[in-house]
Amino acid sequence: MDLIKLTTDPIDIASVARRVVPPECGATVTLDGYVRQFTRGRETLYLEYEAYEPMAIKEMEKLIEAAKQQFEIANVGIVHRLGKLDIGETSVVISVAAPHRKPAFAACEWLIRELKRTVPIWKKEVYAAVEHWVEGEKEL
Amino acid sequence: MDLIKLTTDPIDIASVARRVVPPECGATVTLDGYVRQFTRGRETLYLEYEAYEPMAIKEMEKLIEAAKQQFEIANVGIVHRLGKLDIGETSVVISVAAPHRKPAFAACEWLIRELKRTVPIWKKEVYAAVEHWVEGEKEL
Amino acid sequence: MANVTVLFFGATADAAGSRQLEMEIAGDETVGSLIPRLVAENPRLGQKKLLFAVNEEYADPERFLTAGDKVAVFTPVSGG
Amino acid sequence: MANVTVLFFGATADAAGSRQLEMEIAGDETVGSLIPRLVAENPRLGQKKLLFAVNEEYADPERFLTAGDKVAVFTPVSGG
Repeated sequence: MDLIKLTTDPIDIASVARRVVPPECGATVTLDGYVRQFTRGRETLYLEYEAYEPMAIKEMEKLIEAAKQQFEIANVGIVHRLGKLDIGETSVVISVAAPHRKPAFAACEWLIRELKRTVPIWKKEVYAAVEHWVEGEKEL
Repeated sequence: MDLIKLTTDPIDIASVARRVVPPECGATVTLDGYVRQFTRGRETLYLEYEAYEPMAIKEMEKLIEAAKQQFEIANVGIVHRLGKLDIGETSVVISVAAPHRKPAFAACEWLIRELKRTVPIWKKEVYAAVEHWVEGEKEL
Repeated sequence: MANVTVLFFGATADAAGSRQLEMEIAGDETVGSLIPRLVAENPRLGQKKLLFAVNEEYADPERFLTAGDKVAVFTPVSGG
Repeated sequence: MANVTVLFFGATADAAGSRQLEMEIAGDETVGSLIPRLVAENPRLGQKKLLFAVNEEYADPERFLTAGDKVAVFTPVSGG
């Protein structure tokens, strides 16, 4: 069973990873993205994430559909946190369950790259003295 | 901090994945391997894993060392379950934390492939009527 | 008189000083023809690379608008 | 009189009917020269592809043994 969720609550990565497991599978690959304390030498105090929620849900559904076309995978879970996040807190979890691990790795890597490119969610980085919305992600 | 463990207790994948997170990182990739119910159409009842424990620990240490030489990663956690495992239970978790996600994916995929090749652990598959030790893993 | 709803998020919401507003549209109004009007009122929007969605789907500036459309105006996404 | 300890795991433990035994070694004993003696006592071991470790490190059949060595005899690993 797939899982798509936007939440302001902390994300438990095990609950995402274990939720997508069907009986014919043997491997789940999970990407846990979280708030880095230091980015290019600068210390982040916290992050704020905001989404265009109904469109973000639709775009995540499209990504899962496209991933299932391209890779031999069974189920996908994508949960993205919104609101204020402290250092080290998980912002996104993507879990991909598959009969075999290779397509699970490939699909998970593809999904996070595409999510960063297409899903309407924005991150505001708050440093000690300044804050700014990140407009597009460098590391695609 | 790295983590290497052999255990007969159930593995909580979040406790592995979150344990390896250092402040300069932004992504952890986790492989969760678990007991498939059906393998080549045959129904598995349960699995039993056995290890040459001191050597398995040493081999996992070598793998982590080698992964850190090859990939830009920070910390690695490897926990392997031993004893009897029911369908769906996690047999192995490998978590790789890195400043950036690409090397985390690459290292995690490399580590599970090498673990299956070199770490002295054996799996016995128990079907409805028969059981046999698996001698070498097909899917390397 | 036909109206569309314009939605802002993140940096565009900061630049526009609001998250949502109503705009009257002409018969041949496109997403692209709406933008100079928005920038005139909120010059800071003009300094940003903007992306658009109409009714929760990405849209090009050439997209024609009809009454009741929800037009989202935002900077390149940065989730993950 | 020099002895080594031989360890079996999984399929080799089943084949040998034990997990551990002591064997006397000659002065020029290698891992490889030990195996025919083990197979003679446990013919089922001869049907398996065998790997070896000495003192918890992988070892070739050419590896010479000394008193007190722990020699592990096992089938290709299947963890993960």
